[in-house]
Amino acid sequence: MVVRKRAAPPTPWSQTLAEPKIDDSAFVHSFSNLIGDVQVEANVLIAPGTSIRADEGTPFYIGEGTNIQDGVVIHGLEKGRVVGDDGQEYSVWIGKEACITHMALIHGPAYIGDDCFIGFRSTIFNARVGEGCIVMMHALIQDVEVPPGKYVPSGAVITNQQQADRLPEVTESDRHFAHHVVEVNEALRVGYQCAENQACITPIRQQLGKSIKDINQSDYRNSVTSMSLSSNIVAQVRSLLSQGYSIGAEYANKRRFKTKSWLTGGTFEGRADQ
Amino acid sequence: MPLPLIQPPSRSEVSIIGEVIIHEGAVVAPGTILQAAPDCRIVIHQGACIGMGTLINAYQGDIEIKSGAMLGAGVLIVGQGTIGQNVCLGSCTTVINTSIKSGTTIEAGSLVGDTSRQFPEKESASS
Amino acid sequence: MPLPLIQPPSRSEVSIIGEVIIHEGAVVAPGTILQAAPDCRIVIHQGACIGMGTLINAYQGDIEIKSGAMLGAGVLIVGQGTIGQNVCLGSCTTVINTSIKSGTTIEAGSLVGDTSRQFPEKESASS
Repeated sequence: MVVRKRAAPPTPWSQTLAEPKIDDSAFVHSFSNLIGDVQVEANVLIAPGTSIRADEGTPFYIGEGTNIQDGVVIHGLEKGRVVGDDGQEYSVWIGKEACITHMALIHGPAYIGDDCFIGFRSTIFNARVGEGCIVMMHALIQDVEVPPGKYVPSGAVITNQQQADRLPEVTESDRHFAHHVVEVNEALRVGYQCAENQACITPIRQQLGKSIKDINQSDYRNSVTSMSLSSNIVAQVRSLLSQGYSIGAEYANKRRFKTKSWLTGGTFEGRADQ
Repeated sequence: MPLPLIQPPSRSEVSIIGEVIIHEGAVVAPGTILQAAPDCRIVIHQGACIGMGTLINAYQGDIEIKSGAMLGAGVLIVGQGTIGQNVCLGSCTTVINTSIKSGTTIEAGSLVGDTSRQFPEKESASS
Repeated sequence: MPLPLIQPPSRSEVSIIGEVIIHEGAVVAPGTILQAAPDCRIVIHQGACIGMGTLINAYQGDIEIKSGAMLGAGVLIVGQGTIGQNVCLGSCTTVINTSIKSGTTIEAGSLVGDTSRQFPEKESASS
């Protein structure tokens, strides 16, 4: 299990190089980005493609057993803090057993209570979401305090306190739905651990090579295969271009291949950025 | 509903976990994450085009992206299903446990296949 | 003939497939996919600005992005057509088989030129 953590880069607003504090039992996927003063408690799962950057607003707290799914972004404004359950000030506080699902954006100052569920692509910014709340997909919660145990349906935009107070209570079926999404992630967690274990991945890779050949389906639209060249040729072409040479191309149309079917593709000028 | 933001990918690589088959002619942009749970597969056919920062997560079944399908930036596909030929999914679309028929166009920021409880006072983005 | 190389700083994360012409003064952000089918072309003129994660797919004709056109992040352009001079396409816009006249501004998340079958329950934002 590779835990990749990095100190925050020195910025005009933070000269300290704080490092994340990660509990040994937490799983942080190596394809995630975790920097600055972030406290990660026991049994937290941080999936690939997440970006947790305490380089502007700090610190962040991620409570025990919480699930941070793929593509989640956690960041904070330089100003503005919330009070966590321990009485300290945080830029982002996420409680115990919470589930932050795919592509959610948690932007501090933000407080997310214990057992909360934040649905796909929802945004929490400058807000407190009380314990046990369920926020569904594509929702926006900003500048409000959502009382504990509320249900925020998909697509909702909650930006004033009256709206937040009128939200319905969470029902058993909502909880069931949320639980299912968490289960999905638990299944994938096995996959992550497998992928980081070489013995486990070899048979899959071999199978993969075989199955690519089985697909012969073609489509009128994009029958151009990618024109990749070997890295050697690319390197040579680049070095020629960088010396100021121009390159001309001539090619034959495959379908109309007969005499005089060669076409001239014009010349390419060398450019430093190519 | 405000459009969700496109996040620049935190990594420029493509992350592949589990049984993922990408046909040679398919294009996959940087920052894409393709992961299949055990006993599930993701198959991306020739000529499919997967936009930047897309996330595909197969669970309890396979996800198939047919030839000529175009997925805009930041698309999220979860569960199982087939994205048909020449389907055009607008950027920031979320597809949950749903198949999309060939030739369909989905507007950017749509939410497809969400079976959670709706609240009366809201405009439904889609279902 | 091994020679010292100048490392390419940009363009490394832009996938270009088929006949794509990018004029010198144009800017193409990372994560972009430019894909032209056989006998089709994509031409990006000087001063055009292509946002992050944009996906352009030319088929059955050419796609031309005229000078000064600005495409936001996550724009999708499919089929054929011309994006005129100084056109401003908001982020996440989808343009299908349509030309946009010079100087036009299109709101973010719009769907332009969709004549295909709609996904049943979707609301269309504009056209």
